Amino acid sequence: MRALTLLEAVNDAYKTEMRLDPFIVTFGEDVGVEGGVFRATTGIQKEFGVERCFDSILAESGIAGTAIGMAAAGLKPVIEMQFSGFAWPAFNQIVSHIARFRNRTRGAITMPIVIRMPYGGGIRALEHHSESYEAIWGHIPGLKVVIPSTPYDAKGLLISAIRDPDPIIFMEPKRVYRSIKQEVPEGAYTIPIGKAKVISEGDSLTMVSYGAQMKEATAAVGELKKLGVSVELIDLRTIYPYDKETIINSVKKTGRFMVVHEAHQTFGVGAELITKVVEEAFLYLEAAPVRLTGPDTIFPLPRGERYFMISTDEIVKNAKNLAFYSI
Amino acid sequence: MRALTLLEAVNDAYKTEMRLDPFIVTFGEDVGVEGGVFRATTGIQKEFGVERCFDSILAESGIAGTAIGMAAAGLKPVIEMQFSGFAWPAFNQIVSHIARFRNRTRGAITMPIVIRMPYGGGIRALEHHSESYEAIWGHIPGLKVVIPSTPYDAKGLLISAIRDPDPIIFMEPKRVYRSIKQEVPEGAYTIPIGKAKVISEGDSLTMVSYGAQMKEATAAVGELKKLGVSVELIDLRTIYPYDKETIINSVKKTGRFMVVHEAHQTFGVGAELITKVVEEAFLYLEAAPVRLTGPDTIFPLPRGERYFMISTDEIVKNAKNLAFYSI
Amino acid sequence: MFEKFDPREGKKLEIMNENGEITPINEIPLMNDSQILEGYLVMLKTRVADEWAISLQRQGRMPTFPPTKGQEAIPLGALMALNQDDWFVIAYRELSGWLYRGIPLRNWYGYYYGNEKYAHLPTNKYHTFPPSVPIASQLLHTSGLAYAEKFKKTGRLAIGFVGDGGTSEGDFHEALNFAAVWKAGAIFIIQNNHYAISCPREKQTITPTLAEKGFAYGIPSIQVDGNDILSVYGAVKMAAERGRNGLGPTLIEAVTYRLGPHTTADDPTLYRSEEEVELWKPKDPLIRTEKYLLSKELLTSEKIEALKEEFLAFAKEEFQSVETSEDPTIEETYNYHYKELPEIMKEQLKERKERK
Amino acid sequence: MFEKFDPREGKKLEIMNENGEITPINEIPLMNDSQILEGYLVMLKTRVADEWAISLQRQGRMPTFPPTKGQEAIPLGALMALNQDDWFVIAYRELSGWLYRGIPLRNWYGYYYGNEKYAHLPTNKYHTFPPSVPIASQLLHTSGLAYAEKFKKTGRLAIGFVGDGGTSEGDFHEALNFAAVWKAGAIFIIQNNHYAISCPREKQTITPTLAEKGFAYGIPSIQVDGNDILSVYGAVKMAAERGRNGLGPTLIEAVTYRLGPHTTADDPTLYRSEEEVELWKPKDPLIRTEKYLLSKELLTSEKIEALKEEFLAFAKEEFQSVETSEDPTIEETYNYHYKELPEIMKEQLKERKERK
Ligand SMILES: Cc1ncc(C[n+]2csc(CCOP(=O)(O)OP(=O)(O)O)c2C)c(N)n1
Ligand SMILES: Cc1ncc(C[n+]2csc(CCOP(=O)(O)OP(=O)(O)O)c2C)c(N)n1
Ligand SMILES: [Mg+2]
Ligand SMILES: [Mg+2]
Repeated sequence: MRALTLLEAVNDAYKTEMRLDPFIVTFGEDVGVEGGVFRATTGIQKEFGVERCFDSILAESGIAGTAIGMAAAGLKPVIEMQFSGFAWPAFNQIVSHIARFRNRTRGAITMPIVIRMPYGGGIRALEHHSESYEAIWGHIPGLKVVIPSTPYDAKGLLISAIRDPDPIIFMEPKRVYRSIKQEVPEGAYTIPIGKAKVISEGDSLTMVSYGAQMKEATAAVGELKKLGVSVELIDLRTIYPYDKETIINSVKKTGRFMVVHEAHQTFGVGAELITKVVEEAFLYLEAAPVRLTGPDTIFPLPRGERYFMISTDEIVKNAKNLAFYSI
Repeated sequence: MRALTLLEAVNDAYKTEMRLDPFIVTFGEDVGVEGGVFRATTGIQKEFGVERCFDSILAESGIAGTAIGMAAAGLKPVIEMQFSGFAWPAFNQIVSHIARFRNRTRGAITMPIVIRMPYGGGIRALEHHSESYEAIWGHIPGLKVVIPSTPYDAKGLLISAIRDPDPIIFMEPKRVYRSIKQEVPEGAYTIPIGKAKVISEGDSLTMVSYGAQMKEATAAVGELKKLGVSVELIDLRTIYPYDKETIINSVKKTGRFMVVHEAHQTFGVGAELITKVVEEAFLYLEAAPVRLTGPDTIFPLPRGERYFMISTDEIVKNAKNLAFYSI
Repeated sequence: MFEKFDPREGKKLEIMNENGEITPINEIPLMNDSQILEGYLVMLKTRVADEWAISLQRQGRMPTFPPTKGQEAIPLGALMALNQDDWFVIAYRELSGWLYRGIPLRNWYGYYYGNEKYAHLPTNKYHTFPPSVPIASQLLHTSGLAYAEKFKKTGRLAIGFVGDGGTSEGDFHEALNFAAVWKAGAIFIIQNNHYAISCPREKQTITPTLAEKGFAYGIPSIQVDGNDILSVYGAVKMAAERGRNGLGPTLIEAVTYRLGPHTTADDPTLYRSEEEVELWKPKDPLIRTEKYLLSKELLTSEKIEALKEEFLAFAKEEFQSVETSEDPTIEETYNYHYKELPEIMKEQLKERKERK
Repeated sequence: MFEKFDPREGKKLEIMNENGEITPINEIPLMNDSQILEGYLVMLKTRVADEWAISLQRQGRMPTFPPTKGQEAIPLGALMALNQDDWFVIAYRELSGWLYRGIPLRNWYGYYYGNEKYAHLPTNKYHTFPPSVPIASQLLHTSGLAYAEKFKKTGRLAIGFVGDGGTSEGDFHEALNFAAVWKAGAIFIIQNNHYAISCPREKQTITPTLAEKGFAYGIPSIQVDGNDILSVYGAVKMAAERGRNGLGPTLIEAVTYRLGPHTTADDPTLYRSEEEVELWKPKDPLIRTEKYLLSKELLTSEKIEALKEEFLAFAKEEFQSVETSEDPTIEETYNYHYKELPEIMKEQLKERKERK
């Protein structure tokens, strides 16, 4: 096995699947010759030809909208939005059509489209390059939303997404793109969409996170262990439809629940998960669930970005409070 | 005083303010000669001239995007999206610019823009004409989101919105447009944005709703009274920034909390409100909070729309269960 | 051939005039009499079905829907010039093409009646997209379809329809540019019926024609009399030849007039004069085709009356089948969001059924 | 006047050639020598400031930013043809116009350095919009500004900049159409630098020019040599006259070349050849203006060297003021979302400060 970065794992997933399925096409701004601004599609045009991997015109509505026609005619479009902050011009096509064709036509026309987009902050980027808007995508009926946190998961989840018969928003944590390497098997393997992963078992509290934030969450779990707090850490992996069962089962065991996500707070993913926990495990709760999230601010330009991000220390402190709280 | 429909109240608010402020302009598809497909702008072009009230080109991004330039140059654009389901082509301009100019320029360029849009179902409409996506708008930092439920509120809140120095998504419950009449004072009056309204005081449980759903909620409160359940019903009025204080104070009194909204469930407004209640009033809760919402489905075409809507009976039944639940 | 009809020079393709007289034009493919008759029958059926739907709406038996009266020649003439397996991507006013393609009238009625099951059109049979409500969005689907067929080397084309108002949306721009750059076999038809709800064509853009917008993408573009099925047919036939020869897309502006309201909820008297409507009535595509066929004795007034009755009976039957068919079950409103219903939605469904 | 330069006939406005030789064209407004000299000084300052920022980025002292090298003549020539209170709506590569307008260099540096306070440009002083990252979106702001000034009858215009790639976005289409229908005093400038990141101009659209897209909206449109400040100036001057006379918008495609990378994060060797870059180097707007001024003895090589040193010292100072200035406080990252900070955000701020 080779150790790959998350980006390389994405590239590997692409190539693995494109070798198996001649109808997969991928396009987006700069994905052809250059291999994408992050190089996720490096070498693909060369191996699979310009019909299957090409630069699109600079128009996101066009990218998503033409993918619809391609999907209806039997292709499998895997499209890239250069940054999640630039997916908005495509919002109408995604919400009004991609998410709806199966239901609108009662299954006659389906939309097996994967929409990849780098998301998230912490890389000192220009405006619009750092947002985390998974809650919006998750709120659109008809879409699935997947976020890997590691190279291994990225490959397995992207292959699952490509094989999935329904449209998937595949959000890639760009802060992780090149920051870690992990053993990634050659060839195809899948990771089920809609299933969370228990990263560490524990009984003091249940902590859910996902994407780039898993890094600090995982580090916090180690710190907390030293403090005698045993955390059941869950990587959500799929934002919608999320894996309620794994979360609820864990909370029933630990009695304490915490969500940590980079995205801002109000109407965010944390609210949904806490509400679900309250609905289904109220009587098990030994303390009010806690969400540790970004603030309701616009993601700041680089000199202010530290005010948005959530550190390992903050997670440790808040988790400790939660674990030792008694009514 | 005259009894007005909600639509007439909107029209009245427009005229009242446009007489006071010569820089208010309003435009959108069909708002000029025709007065809008719902007639919210009837008579405005005639009274204020074609420069201040006109049909826009059929292009929503254009409507929102040009409003930005107008606002920066000192006009006060009040724009109409013909239906909330057709606001998506404008999403990029709204999210990336309208919501962000004040922060981006640290106050040098501000966006005093009102974006009106009819929303919600129950009127046997064509596809895309029935959605309730307030949670998405509420999740965008930099926007305020307001939903009136009555003619009186519609006028007062719209006037407040027009005078507000920040951008406001003003969602009008089209099911209420012509369904009720209410006394509406002549001349200008305002209703504060960000404040909820306690519709009925009660001590059995706290119920929050808003928009068209207030009708069934109010009816349910009457029914519940007969059953000995005294409901504190709150009309949220502002989705963001919502009035936490009124809700929390009420829950601290009643110990039971319920949200009722037409919009679908996951990552919806209900999740946020319940989470906030849990965060701030956990020890006061005598039962798990309840959300009664639309399902995570696409709003069905007319023959199926009853499966989406929430009836008075359902509210009564669920509120009763909540009120009589004991741990 | 398209160069001879440069819309910027005020040229427009017109073959059959208001009096039903045909002036063939060299090199432009011409419908023969049996085709004209066939087309007429579909137009008449469309007209009758459309009017019946309006009367149903007035009776409260049909929700809001967009009548097609006056525009029947366009989708029909276009589809007659294409193959059954070329993709047909509609806005919401293309009933004549729908019927020509052999899609049951009940599916049209049923969709507007409000049941998604009627939009279940197997693509391998019909190659037709359901109505697209978000204006102009469907043109991008058209470009994508054309790309896919080029990719698969099937020779199939894709034809997409949009209104005059729809040309203002950003998606119009992007769709034409994508297709042009891809040299994809797409045909774009603007049904210029002079209004976008209440907004007249003149307020939508200041260019004398909509056709000339195509040149901004390097797309051959032509304006045709959209009330003349022969003009539409001829232009689409030539566009199809271009497309099948790998020469890329074509833009056709078909000039017509919406004789009815925008939808049954619309009141056109608010924004247009009775005189204007009167001016357009004699240009009605159905009437002029009728004139031609009568003059050629391919049809008689009696036959027409009989056909009208037959079509009305047919329309009534089709609607009845819709009206008496089962509403969707609650399960149906959940089950088609994903191939498999997610757990989260399953529970909502269960809760919903218990909630009552 | 614009008709004489119909881009569809392969015509392009060129006044000063690569050798710095000027061929005046009848009726086209011409810069005089003192203006050329003034322009040169700003171009040189821009070049030096830009290069200093690149070297700062290489030193790790500056985050990613988009260099402007090779394109200095366009925003500058444009603004020299306008008034100080005409609106200047930029994409993100218009440093020369920024400096000409009198906006401090530190604001440019500071914005890309990552502090919003540097984008606080009082509009009554500068009439300038901050960088707009979402491609082409700013053109709609331009149309809206022009509408507002027409509404207020101020006579002010609005000029908006976009790249070649940006012409493909739906917003380009909508912006031009809105301005045309409103007959608003907008001027749209395409900085065609031949690439949208790695995507060459030829893949963006198949029309020979980008200028000709303007005709789709009934907008007079012209292609100019964007490396010639005199051509840009002349075209914008004429466009401004149209605008101030209430004749509506103009579209100008200024043909240029990005001599540097797309941003400092970009590696142009992946998508373009060294030969191609070499071909464009002699066309550099700075060099040709220099040639002209030297030949006219309005400048000497020694003076240029002295100026470069002066500008470099200035750039260093400006950056230093940015680098040594305070980062935003946490309060500043909250306080500018609304006129008043909502309770909900106040509590988040409090919680955040306590959380550590
Ligand atoms: C994106 C979007 N915006 C607004 C609407 C509302 N709407 C429905 S039809 C229509 C006018 C369309 O005019 P045109 O394109 O000329 O087509 P016609 O109805 O005349 O056939 C409008 C504005 C919509 N359906 N989609
Ligand atoms: C809506 C949107 N999509 C994508 C991007 C990412 N992006 C930044 S610059 C750029 C290329 C722009 O090319 P062009 O318009 O030619 O301008 P240039 O950079 O060459 O000046 C792209 C795709 C963006 N900023 N906004
Ligand atoms: Mg029309
Ligand atoms: Mg460029």
